[in-house]
Amino acid sequence: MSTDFSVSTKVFEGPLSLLLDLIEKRKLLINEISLSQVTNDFLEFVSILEQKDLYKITDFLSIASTLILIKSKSLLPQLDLNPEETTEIEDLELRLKLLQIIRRASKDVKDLFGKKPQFSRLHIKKQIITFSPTQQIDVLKMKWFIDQVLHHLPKTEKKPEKRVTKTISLEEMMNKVINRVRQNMTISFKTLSKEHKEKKNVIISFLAILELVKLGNVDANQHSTFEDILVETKEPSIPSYGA
Amino acid sequence: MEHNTDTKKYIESILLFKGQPVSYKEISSILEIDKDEAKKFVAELAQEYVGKGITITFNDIEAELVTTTETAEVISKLQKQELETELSNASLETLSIILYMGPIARSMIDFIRGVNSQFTLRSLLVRGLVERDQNSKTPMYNVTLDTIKFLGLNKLDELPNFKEIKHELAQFIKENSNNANQ
Amino acid sequence: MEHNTDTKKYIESILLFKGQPVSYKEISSILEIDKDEAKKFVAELAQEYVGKGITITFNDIEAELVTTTETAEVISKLQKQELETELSNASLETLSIILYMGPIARSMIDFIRGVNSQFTLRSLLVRGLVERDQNSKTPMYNVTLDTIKFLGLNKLDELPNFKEIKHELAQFIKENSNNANQ
Repeated sequence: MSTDFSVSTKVFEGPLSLLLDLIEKRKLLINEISLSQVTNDFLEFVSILEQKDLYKITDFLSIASTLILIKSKSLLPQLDLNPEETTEIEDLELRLKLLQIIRRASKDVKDLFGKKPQFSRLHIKKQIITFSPTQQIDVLKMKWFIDQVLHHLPKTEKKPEKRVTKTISLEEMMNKVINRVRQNMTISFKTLSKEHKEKKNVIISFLAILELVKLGNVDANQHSTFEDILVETKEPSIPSYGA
Repeated sequence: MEHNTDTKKYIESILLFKGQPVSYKEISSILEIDKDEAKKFVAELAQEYVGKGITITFNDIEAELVTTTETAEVISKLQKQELETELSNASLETLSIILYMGPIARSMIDFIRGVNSQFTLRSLLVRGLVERDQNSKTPMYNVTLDTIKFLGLNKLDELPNFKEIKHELAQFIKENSNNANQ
Repeated sequence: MEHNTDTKKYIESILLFKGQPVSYKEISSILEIDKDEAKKFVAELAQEYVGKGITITFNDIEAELVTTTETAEVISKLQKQELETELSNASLETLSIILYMGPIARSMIDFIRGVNSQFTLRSLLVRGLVERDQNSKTPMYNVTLDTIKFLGLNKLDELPNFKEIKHELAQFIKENSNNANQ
């Protein structure tokens, strides 16, 4: 897994741009399968952002949570998504498809832009200027307009002093799950998720479990839809899941 | 205005005199003709200038008499002020979205880019590449004539596959109209 | 210059771009052709414009792209209209910025407004409401004495909250000038 992106550039361009890069790098089509395949790369990238404490991370986290949903669904086909979540996934695919078309088209824009421009007339015929005011101009009106200007000045974008909420990273979550499993041998997903009020964290913990299932470190059992998921260790000792 | 050729003469004169984009609205009010008629005559005139050193660049709102892209190399040497031709990736992405999808609301631009485009949009506005139509309830963004001039085109649909791309994008949005209208 | 038609294209472009009389000497030096040749091409071009709304006037020294006399009436109507129509909100906003912040460079006006002010400034200049000081390296805009008198002021600092507003805008520019070029 390589994250050979310039972090600052990608942050500036946004999460969808990054996601599209990941998909196109693997020469995949935009669909749920490809999205679930690049989820790990994306999350790894988010964790780099997190380490650098870049304030734009919020944009990336909302996309990350959608990806986690998609991945969860691919790992656990019996997982039922509510209509809101389905829309979220459909939207993500749509956004990526639109962005992909735009990005391809923007190559033409880039190739032409400023290369051989047309020019306007430089000098306008000098005319004798006669002072031509209108009744619209008076001191009060001018004051009103300058107040409007002041009112519409963009607020300086400041790095938020504290993040809206502290989100737990994927890796932290993984290790937590492993520890919990190690302690209890069998824990339920509900117990695990009770610790987190944030839906995002629940999703991350859920994904962590699924990831562990895939790696063969734990077994997850869900007897029927909506029922709790039970997680248990397969091996007596679990290698620490570090970076 | 009795004759079409006369009307066209007047339009040529107006365009030269103004030396900046002139709206069909303004042309129609001066010449007391219909706005659509003004637009039609401009498009016809533009045809007459093909192959000349002077050309007419236009969009749905306005038109301007400008130098042809073919002489750009020579004319740019006469230009004292250096043109700002650099576009950051964010600017290029945003400008392209507006170019192919405009008029478009900021919420839709943000939706496609997945980021807040406020500052990128502001810089495009300041550079005069994009304009905001305040008449509609939601402000809509569109590229300016300056962008078309920068691209060395007479109208946007001279861009490769412009109509097809526009159509493809519109089709995608239509199919997903339940979702995309947020 | 290989082809005559090409040379003519360049001459047309130069004449439009300059928008004022251009000497054959200048044309010949730009295009690296003979002065007499430049003159000959101009005369040929002038022929091509017969019957159009744009025409080329020339004498032994220089040539200029002008509007034809046939449309003079409409152009003077246009000129009059330019001076009599109401100012747009954009123009009034720009004027208020120049009142409080002048002398001020165009780039700063654009930066404060968040949009390009090229054309609004031009409309204020044409009406004698503001003037441009060309002496400084960057052209600076200021209101004219006529405007100050029209407002019934002796000095600009009699404007309401003059110092506070000036300070607030200066502060904004200072704080944001680093990321102004994004």
